[in-house]
Amino acid sequence: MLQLPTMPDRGGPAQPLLIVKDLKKHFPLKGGLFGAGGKVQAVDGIDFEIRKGETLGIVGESGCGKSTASRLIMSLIEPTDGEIIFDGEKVGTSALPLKEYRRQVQMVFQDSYASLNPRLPIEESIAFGPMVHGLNRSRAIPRAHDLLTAVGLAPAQFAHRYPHELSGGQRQRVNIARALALRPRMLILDEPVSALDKSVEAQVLNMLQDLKAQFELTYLFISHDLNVVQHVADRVLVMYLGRVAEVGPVDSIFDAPRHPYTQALLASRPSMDPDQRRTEPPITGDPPNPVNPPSGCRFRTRCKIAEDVCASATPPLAEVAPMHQAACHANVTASGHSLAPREAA
Amino acid sequence: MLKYILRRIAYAIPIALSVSVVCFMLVHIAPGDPIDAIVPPDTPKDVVEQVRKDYGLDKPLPIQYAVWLGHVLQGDLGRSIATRRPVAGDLILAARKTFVLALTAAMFGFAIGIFLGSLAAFFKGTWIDRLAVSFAVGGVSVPHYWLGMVMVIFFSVLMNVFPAMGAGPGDWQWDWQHIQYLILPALTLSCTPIGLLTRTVRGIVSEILNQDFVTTLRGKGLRNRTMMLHVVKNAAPTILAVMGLQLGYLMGGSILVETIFSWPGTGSMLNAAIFRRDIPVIQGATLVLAMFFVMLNLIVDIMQTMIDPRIVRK
Amino acid sequence: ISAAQAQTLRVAMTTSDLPLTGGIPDNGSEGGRFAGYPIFDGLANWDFTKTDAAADLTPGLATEWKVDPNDKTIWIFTIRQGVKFHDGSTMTVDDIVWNFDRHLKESAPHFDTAQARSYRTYTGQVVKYWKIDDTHLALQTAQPFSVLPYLISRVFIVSPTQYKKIGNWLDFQMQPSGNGPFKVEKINPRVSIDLARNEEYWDKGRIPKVKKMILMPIPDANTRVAALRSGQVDWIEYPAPDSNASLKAAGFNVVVKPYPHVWVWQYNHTSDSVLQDKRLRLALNYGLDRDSMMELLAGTAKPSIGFYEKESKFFGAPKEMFKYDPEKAKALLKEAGYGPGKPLKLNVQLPTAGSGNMVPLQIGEFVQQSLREINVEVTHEVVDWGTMLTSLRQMPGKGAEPRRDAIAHGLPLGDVTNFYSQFTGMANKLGSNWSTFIHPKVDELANKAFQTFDAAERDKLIAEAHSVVVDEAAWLFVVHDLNPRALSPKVVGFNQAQSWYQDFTQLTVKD
Amino acid sequence: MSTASTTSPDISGASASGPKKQQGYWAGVGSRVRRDKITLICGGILLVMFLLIVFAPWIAPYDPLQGSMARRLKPVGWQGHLLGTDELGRDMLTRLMYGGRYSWFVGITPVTIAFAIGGSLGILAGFVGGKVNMLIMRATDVFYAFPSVLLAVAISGALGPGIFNAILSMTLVFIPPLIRVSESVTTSVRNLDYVESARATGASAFTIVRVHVLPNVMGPIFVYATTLISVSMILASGLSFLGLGVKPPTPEWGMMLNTLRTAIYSQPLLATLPGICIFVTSLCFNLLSDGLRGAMDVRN
Amino acid sequence: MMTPQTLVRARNLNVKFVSRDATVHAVNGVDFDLAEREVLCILGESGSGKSVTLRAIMGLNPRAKTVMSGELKLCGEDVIAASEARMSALRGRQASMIFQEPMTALDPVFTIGRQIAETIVRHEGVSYKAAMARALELLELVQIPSAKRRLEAYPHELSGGLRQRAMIAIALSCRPKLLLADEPTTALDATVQIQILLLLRRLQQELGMGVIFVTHDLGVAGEIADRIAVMYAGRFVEEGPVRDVMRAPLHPYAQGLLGATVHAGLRGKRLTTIPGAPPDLRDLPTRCAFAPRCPMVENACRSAVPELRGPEPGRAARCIHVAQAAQAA
Ligand SMILES: Nc1ncnc2c1ncn2[C@@H]1O[C@H](COP(=O)(O)OP(=O)(O)OP(=O)(O)O)[C@@H](O)[C@H]1O
Ligand SMILES: Nc1ncnc2c1ncn2[C@@H]1O[C@H](COP(=O)(O)OP(=O)(O)OP(=O)(O)O)[C@@H](O)[C@H]1O
Ligand SMILES: [Mg+2]
Ligand SMILES: [Mg+2]
Repeated sequence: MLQLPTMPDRGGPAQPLLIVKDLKKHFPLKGGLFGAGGKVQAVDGIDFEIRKGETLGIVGESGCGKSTASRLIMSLIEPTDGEIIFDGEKVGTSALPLKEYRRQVQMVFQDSYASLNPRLPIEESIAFGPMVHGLNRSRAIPRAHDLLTAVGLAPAQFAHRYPHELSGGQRQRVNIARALALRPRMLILDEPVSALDKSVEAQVLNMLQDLKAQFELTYLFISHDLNVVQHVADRVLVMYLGRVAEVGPVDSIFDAPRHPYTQALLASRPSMDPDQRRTEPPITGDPPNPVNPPSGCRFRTRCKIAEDVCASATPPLAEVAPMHQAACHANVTASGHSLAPREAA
Repeated sequence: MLKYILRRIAYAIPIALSVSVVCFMLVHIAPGDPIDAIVPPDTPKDVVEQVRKDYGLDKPLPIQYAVWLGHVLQGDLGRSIATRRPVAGDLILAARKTFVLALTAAMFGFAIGIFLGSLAAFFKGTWIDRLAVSFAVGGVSVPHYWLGMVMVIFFSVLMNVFPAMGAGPGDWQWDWQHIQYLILPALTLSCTPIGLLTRTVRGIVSEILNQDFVTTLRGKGLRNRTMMLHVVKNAAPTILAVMGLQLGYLMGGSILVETIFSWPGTGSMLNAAIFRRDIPVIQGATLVLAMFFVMLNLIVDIMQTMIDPRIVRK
Repeated sequence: ISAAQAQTLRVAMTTSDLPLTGGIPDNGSEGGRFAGYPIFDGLANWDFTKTDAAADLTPGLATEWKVDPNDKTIWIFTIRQGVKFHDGSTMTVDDIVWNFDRHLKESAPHFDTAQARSYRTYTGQVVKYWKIDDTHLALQTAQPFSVLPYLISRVFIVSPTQYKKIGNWLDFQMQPSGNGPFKVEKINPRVSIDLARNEEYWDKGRIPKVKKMILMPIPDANTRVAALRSGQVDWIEYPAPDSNASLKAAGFNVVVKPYPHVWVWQYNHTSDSVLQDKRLRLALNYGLDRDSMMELLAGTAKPSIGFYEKESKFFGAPKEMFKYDPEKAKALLKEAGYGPGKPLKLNVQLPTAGSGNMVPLQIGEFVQQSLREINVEVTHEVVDWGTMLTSLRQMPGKGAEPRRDAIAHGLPLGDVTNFYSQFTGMANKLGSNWSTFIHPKVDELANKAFQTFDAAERDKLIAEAHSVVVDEAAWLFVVHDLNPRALSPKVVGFNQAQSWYQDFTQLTVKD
Repeated sequence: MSTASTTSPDISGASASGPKKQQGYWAGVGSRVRRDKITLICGGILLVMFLLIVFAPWIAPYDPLQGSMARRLKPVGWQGHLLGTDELGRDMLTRLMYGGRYSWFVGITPVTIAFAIGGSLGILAGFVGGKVNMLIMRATDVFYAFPSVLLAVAISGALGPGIFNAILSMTLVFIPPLIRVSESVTTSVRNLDYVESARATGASAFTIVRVHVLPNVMGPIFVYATTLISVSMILASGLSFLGLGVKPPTPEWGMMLNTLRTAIYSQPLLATLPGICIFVTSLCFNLLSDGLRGAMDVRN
Repeated sequence: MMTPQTLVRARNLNVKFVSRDATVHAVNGVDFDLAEREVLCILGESGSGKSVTLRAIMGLNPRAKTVMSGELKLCGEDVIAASEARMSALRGRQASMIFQEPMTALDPVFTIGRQIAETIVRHEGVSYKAAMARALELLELVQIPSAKRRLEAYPHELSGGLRQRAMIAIALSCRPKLLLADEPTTALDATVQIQILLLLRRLQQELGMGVIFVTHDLGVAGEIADRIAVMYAGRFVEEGPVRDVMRAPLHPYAQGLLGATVHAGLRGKRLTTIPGAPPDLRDLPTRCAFAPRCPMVENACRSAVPELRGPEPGRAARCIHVAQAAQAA
């Protein structure tokens, strides 16, 4: 029934679906006539991997480079440095040309309205991808209708509508349907529910869970809402100012965060209990400007346990618990930080 | 800030150079041998050859341009084919007159336009708005040379209140004797800026009035006077830009009005030059007016920078 | 308006810019009218006192002239003594020789490279000139030429003293010095020539009555009318015919007088022109409905069927008397191979305005339309008057200019030299005859005429030559202008002469 | 493949009717225009003019070039001449109809060509970005540094008079603003997520431009171009008025205005008729483009 | 203890926007009182009329097209009848407002100091210099680091958190009795949001202000509110003390909202959702507006708008099932 087949699993279950190595993106600043402007270090060397079938959640504050990272992975922008390996093959090589890669990875954006062409009926928007990949229209349209059904929109009622005739939640469903149209193996969800009302957010989250099972998907789920990430992710990656602060299994991160930033982030969540209101803000100040980030550990300017070493050396991502790594000198043996574990005996 | 201004000035230099290239090319797009475009057809051979040498017309284009630019930078815009006088001298006199005319028309147009535009924005959707907008559309739609003609008949011939033509006796002076010559052409010329300013001001002011910060200002209980100040400062950069453009357009676009009113400015000079195919004059006038325009844009940009703190980015 | 202004005559010319003021005016005869005779004198001047007949020459800077009875090629001019230039220097015979050097002696330091050529028509006959003594000047022509004084009258005498003070002709134009009834007070480039009366003028009877005269170029006919009606000027040249009725109704004087003028298409007679075919030339002349045109021109012109008016002593007795006969025209065209299926296509240069050109666009369009009825398709190449003057000095087919079959404009026929410069092969050699009409019979008759010093005999010969010109349909004759100008009622005492030039010294401007 | 219809029950309820009635984008624009009386009237006037102009050879009462001195400068309404006759006795109505052909042609052609050229270059610059953008936009800046009328007049003047040169110079004048507008519209569209997601499907640049960029940028560029028509009409007639446009006897409004000018004292209404035609046309184009812009604004 | 004075009193408040095309019934019969020093949170989905209600209190809805009816008193002044001049004297002095987007809510071309000072000059008639001195104190009050330098800063030169603090400083410049906050933390990052919330809470207590706080985030409401009002389609569908509403909401919509809010402990479970979409405010509903989406809908729900009824004083909901819900809790 679905004429575009899923791409085969090449690397086997043990091969991570996606490996990101030292990915960097520096945007030159506009305005310099002679190119004398600085640059925004939006993403500055991140490494992580996503296993087949899991949901990796990325959290971080606004401007920390989440969207840039997702666009890099999607190959929508050229990385300054680093490489992406999908199912064992380097993206963009002859083994995995870009066009083929793009069939396997698709993306859903935050702004549901901006991600739909306002001049196309939604069925056309959904059918666009398959048609690019060689399906003819007469088969792509019925397929679009199936996908609409899959995301809970009755084709008879919605297929011919234009984006402005839908509510935000409905539009986001269309976006998801569109992303699924190529039968991808992985979906990058860049804050897919941030713009939605709570009641609609729940609908979409539920649906994403269902679709994941139904289409055997792997998710890269980006959000700044810790609760949402905790709800959907198997593993969580915490970003701060273009770098990875901490990454690990969701329970490990939420129960025992090891990076002071993650701790602060968790402590910043409203309590949901009027009797146990927060009294002290966990950290003060705003995230710094990525144009000239602090030296060493980028979090040190707001960190309560910052010491001299944090300014001079960049903390490596070190294993702090099984599968759980954090980039904080306080966790690195013999880093010079007073809280660092002593040399193992 | 200063750095930004310097940068902006630096940016104007390549523009100015490119503009000069376009002006330079005017001689070369004219059909035939460029030498025919800069000397009268009945010039003796040896003189023609002399001019050809002087302008390097026997050399490749880039060199010709360099030679020409060298002349221009020394204030030599060549000689008029018709009068054989140096173009620069007449042009300065003419440009001064055109400037008087354009500036007056601009000031008048800006005043009326800003007034009508703000009125329309504050009373958006009412008959005041509709009236102002009709006026504005009328202003930009009317062929002003036609309007000028009608005005002359009405005000000069029938009512005999203003002179019909010319810029008054002798050199220009800001006295009533001369100003009365200015009124009709300036009025005619001002209908486009009135229309455009009304539209722009209406647009920008109503956009500003719809912005969140205006709600904040109202929420602070500010008096209308203070609110106006906020609106003005926010609208100023855009309006300044339009005003700068308009003044430039008036300087460069007064050709028809000057012809109708025999106003001895660059416009009527250009018109005469076009008929005589007096290319050096066309070239010189175009160059001077375009340079003025480049300067004007530069000044407007710098003024915008001073008003709007957001323009200067680190 | 102050009393000072009341003594001022303000004139709107039709030119698009100030005529040159260095003694070689451009802008055709209008240039001579305003930037010539008021400021300068020639050896001979024009006599404006008799207004009932065509104006003729009168002594100017030369008190008399005669041809050397022994050698008919030598003319002797007696130079007026004690005449002062505007700069105060006294004119000598040497000064006059110096002036001829300006035009003719290419090696002279003050030879006017830029302007001399445009006056070749007038100076080209002179092959030699010299000072005889302190009161006499000799001019020599290549062959006897009885009408030389008419040509020489155009050579305006300027002050060498002033020139030497200034050093070049370009700047001289800004502060010229001649010995005419008016002195240049100020030149406002592109705006006005301000003249003041020359109290020291040698002809006491012609010291101007007005204190000042201001000349403004206003090429646009409507603007001229508006300027007059709003009291900005007192005098306008050539008001558009359509505004004359309203001007009269508003109390202005519209003066008309016949003057030696004709509006024509000068045919291109060179070898690549279709109009070498006489049948076509005739057809056009028969196919033009001149009478209807009078309506358009509202009493400011009369039909023309020859270079000279029918009443002129030079008209002669041509066989072809052109009256409107479209059938004959069509027949002629058909004979020449043109007809409804194959219209005759002509490209004609037409000026937008200019001295003596009347309302060229309207006349041109009328002619175009009238000829369309006999299947002649005319396209116009509309140019500025100055451009056309340059074209007229070029030979057709030379240079980068497009092919044109005719140039349409108005031209003077004030004296017999005009006939000479337009229709003779001799003139053609001087490069003044664009049309290049060369006819052996005409040349023969004209040659004879110009060597005849008996006026009556000469007139007869020219009339005979003119008949040939008409019979050959040398040009398309359109109308004779009646020289309209509109004057404010404040201007009194103006007597319009039957001439291209006018006298501004006798009139006054009332308060 | 499994059936794609197994959905969680709680979302199917979301398929309640959307916020608005089902309607295509252009249908929406159409219905908004239909409600806008002024735009409709202007459109109507222009349509009537257009038809009169196009069908002039069939419906014009007289020959535009055929006059008669016997009936020159007759007033409006004179004996079978609805709008009187001109200075050569040609029927004004006829000449205005024919004149419109040239005025419209000379007014609209440059905008159309500039729309094609400037629009393409602008879209190219906006879509490709980078060096190409830089190159095109800097070149545009240069032409922007000339006041438009001056540029048109200077180019026309250098090339010499004639309808072709007039069109050429005006085209050159209108290309830069069209490049600027289409560049900025395209740049903003290009950065929208739907273009990104189209790129993410692996579609070729050409397909993306065709399906996602063009339909979304053509509207605003087109509306902008219509505002230029009014400017162009005035400029074109101005050039003719200066003698840089069509040649007599070809009727053209600017030219007619020029030649009829001298009759303004005897037949004032007659002499202003071509001016009124220019004014009305330009006014209608202006109002029409205002209306269109309003109707195309999705926020309404 | 002095008896708390009523800062805001609304009875059957209706706000509609009339234009040529349609009439939008944004607020449809809202009743509430706000006492001094009380914090009321209005909770609701997008478009439910929260902002319109706030703006109505300040008289800030666009005059030309707004039609208000019912009773609305701000510090004793009848807002519906008051002249613009009268309201302008109250605004900024008795009641101030802060907004969601501090970037757009601040005038971009004036310095922060200037924007604070002009309010003080307006309402207290002091010199500009004195007002600037006060502005500095205020910036310190809202904990802006290097306040002196920031006085001369333009909004775009500040980070989001600082901008919102500056906005608060403007609002507090004349020590108002009432602060209206329209989603002031929604646009901020989590770590900044909590800072601002705590700051607001502290200032509210120190200055003794009444606050109406609009949000759609239950957690935020939990941090700051004394009472919560849940708004749906222009009506308050539930109102009560924060603890009660957060623990056991009475109205099915409020229950749905609570269930739909993702929080710890729901991992792996399906979230409760509210199907459907809110009604179109262009037709004034004559029945329970929530009925089409309500799992407990009955015929009675479709006949009339349910009255506000409460199981105990201080709590109420517009639902015919209130009693059952209270029981279940
Ligand atoms: N095209 C670009 N040019 C220049 N700077 C950019 C560009 N895209 C992003 N940036 C900058 O890079 C940084 C990271 O941006 P990014 O959009 O990846 O952040 P984010 O984590 O997704 O934030 P948000 O939560 O606000 O979406 C920001 O400072 C942003 O301003
Ligand atoms: N000036 C206005 N003119 C017309 N309708 C308006 C106006 N302001 C608000 N509305 C409408 O009133 C309704 C309520 O709007 P309001 O801004 O109060 O919602 P809200 O609850 O604040 O939503 P959000 O959470 O999105 O801010 C909406 O349907 C809105 O479209
Ligand atoms: Mg993002
Ligand atoms: Mg709101």
